Amino acid sequence: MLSDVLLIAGKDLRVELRSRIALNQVVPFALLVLVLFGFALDADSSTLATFTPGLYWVAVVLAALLAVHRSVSLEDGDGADEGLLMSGLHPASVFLGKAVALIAELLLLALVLLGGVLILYGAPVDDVTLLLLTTVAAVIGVGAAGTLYGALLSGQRARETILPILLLPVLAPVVIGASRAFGDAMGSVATDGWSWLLSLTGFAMLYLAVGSVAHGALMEEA
Amino acid sequence: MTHVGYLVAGWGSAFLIIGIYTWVLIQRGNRLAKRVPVEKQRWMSARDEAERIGDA
Amino acid sequence: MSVVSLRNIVVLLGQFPALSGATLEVQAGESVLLQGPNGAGKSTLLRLCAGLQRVERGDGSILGHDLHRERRIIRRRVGLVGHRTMLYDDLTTGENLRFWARAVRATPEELDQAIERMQIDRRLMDVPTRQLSAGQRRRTALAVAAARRPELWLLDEPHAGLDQAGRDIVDSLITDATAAGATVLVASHELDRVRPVVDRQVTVAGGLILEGADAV
Amino acid sequence: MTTTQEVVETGRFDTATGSRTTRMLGWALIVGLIVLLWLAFVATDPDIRIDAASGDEIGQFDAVRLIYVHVPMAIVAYTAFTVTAIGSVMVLLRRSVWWDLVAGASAEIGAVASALTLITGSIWGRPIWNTYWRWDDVRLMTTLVLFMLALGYLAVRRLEGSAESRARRAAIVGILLVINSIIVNRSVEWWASQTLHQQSTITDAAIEDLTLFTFMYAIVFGLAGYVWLLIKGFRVAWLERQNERFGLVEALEQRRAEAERTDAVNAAVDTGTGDQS
Repeated sequence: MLSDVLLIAGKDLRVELRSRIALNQVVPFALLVLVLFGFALDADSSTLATFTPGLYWVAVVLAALLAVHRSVSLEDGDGADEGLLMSGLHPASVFLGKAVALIAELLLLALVLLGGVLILYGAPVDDVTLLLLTTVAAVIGVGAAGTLYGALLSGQRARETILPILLLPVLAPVVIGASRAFGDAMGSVATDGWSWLLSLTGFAMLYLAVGSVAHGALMEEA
Repeated sequence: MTHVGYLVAGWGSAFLIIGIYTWVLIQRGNRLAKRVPVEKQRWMSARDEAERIGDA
Repeated sequence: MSVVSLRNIVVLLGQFPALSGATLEVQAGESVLLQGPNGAGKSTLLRLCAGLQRVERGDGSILGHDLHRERRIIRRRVGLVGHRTMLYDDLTTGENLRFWARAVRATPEELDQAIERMQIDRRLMDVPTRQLSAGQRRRTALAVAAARRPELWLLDEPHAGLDQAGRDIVDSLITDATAAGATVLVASHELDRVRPVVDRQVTVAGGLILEGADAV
Repeated sequence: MTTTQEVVETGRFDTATGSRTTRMLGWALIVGLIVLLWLAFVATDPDIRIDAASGDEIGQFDAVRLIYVHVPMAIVAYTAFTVTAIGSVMVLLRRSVWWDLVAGASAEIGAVASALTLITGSIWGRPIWNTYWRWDDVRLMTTLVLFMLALGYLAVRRLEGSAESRARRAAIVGILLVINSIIVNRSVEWWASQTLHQQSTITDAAIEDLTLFTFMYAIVFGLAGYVWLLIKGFRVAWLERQNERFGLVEALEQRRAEAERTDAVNAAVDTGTGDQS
């Protein structure tokens, strides 16, 4: 089971390493979003610092949409999705493997962006542990939900347009929770960031579980 | 009566939207019913529930 | 034992009945050529036998497993080589082969034998799959299928794109598979080439199986 | 239950999705609507109270009459999505076509009702809260996200694929619809610790007897309207499904006829007069 998960994750990451889509397109896109927020919200750095948590997570979620799309589309190249169906790998392994690869990519993206907001927006950091743990928990949630809803749309021509409609409302609680926890960690909001971190962890666990169970039904042929 | 404008807007939008939805639904039904044989239109009979997805 | 057993199978692609009541019995160790015009339903028939198509009407079993309820098991036990090679364009040939071999639980030795069998040039191992020619891709796909040692081979125009040597390999693959007790269904337009290596041929047309004459 | 055969023979029902049940319910709804409008606009008094301290008139005045449409819509929306979730579970457990169609029809009504909940709520909020929209209100936010989730669900129902795979995908999204809205509700509640919403309008002691009755009546009326729309929606969905399958026999015959032509060609091949390979 674990080796199957790693096999799929390794395959996805290797494809990413070869094509460099996430690194060369998704990360720059997310950074551009940050820069545009800066333009839109005026150069007043105190405003930017206040809104950093929210802007940061909106940028992450937008970029995650692209990453999810890429994660799904690399399966429908030359019938590879059918190959996986015929391989006899357990659907839960395939789901977890794809989720692990996506989460790894998103984690890299989130860390680059974190550096971006710290430099560009000049956001202060009070609690590094909370900041990093929140990032990990939220990214796992986004990656798991993204893989699940991505699998739902595999092989669909209208995928690009339906994915945001489906995924963004689902990710709304992650944006709320992660922004609050970041707010606490950056000292801009008086809230208990650790309890938000706990709820983000719950969200991530829930979607990993639901995805593992549901993926078998979604992988079935159209 | 106070707030007449709000009342008209609120109740009016409810009537309008539900009205349009109902009308579209009935039109769709009428159009489809002409193309489906009558014996397939046994409304809510017990047999419908027995059908499973994938049955012929 | 009947490896392929189909009775009045109807398969719909959208609204279109690709198979309109196909009936076919194939015994273990038999090799059968499916011939017929384009759009006759040959590919759909092979995909059906691979457990990739939902059956609209009719009954059937593949390797003793029911086509309605046990398609997951069927998929694991057959080797399908179709128009789509199921390879990742961004990976190299070697990476593709190793990934799929591990996914289908083939040992490295089985994979090596399969590569040998298909005579895949070892120098191609580090070349991205997207740069391969159609014939090289086909050989790679055949090697993946061979590595899993399927009990039922489903070959959809296996000669397409292959050179003379590749075609000979496919022919010997069919004879060797049946000699080893496996069953082969092969759809092809290369009748003169395939007829000598199969036990019998059937004609597929209009989504039906028209039983043909026994092989010459 | 009237069969369609009888309907056609007697010509008693003019619409294709109509039956005795829907027809009678429909007339009851029209009468009920007139009663509702009379109750809501004529019989009940506006909400005017006298502030004990200043002696000023306070309350919602006539804007309270918007509640008679807003709250039933909210209850219909939540009922509809609950039915969708139940239907989705039944689809996954029993592969039931019937429940798949019910779930889809119910979600459509739920989307309409939740949109109207938001619209009427905003219109009511403007004079009462002095704003169309409150970001810190749990019910507003939950309903909004629920509406967007419902749009996603309806989009999934229209994806390509066989009826079976569409039903399965929709069922998974339908179950997640409820899970997600619970998560959203919890997180917004936590996020916005305060709410402007009247905690419970119904149990408010100041509410008059007739107002309370009108309120209850409006909810029952809304649910009856939901049932009528659900029956209609189910029948339309059923017709759509039948329409997809209709013509299969004909299509099969056409398809099989191709085989005979090929047979003739084959005979020619065997006698060496032609080659089609």
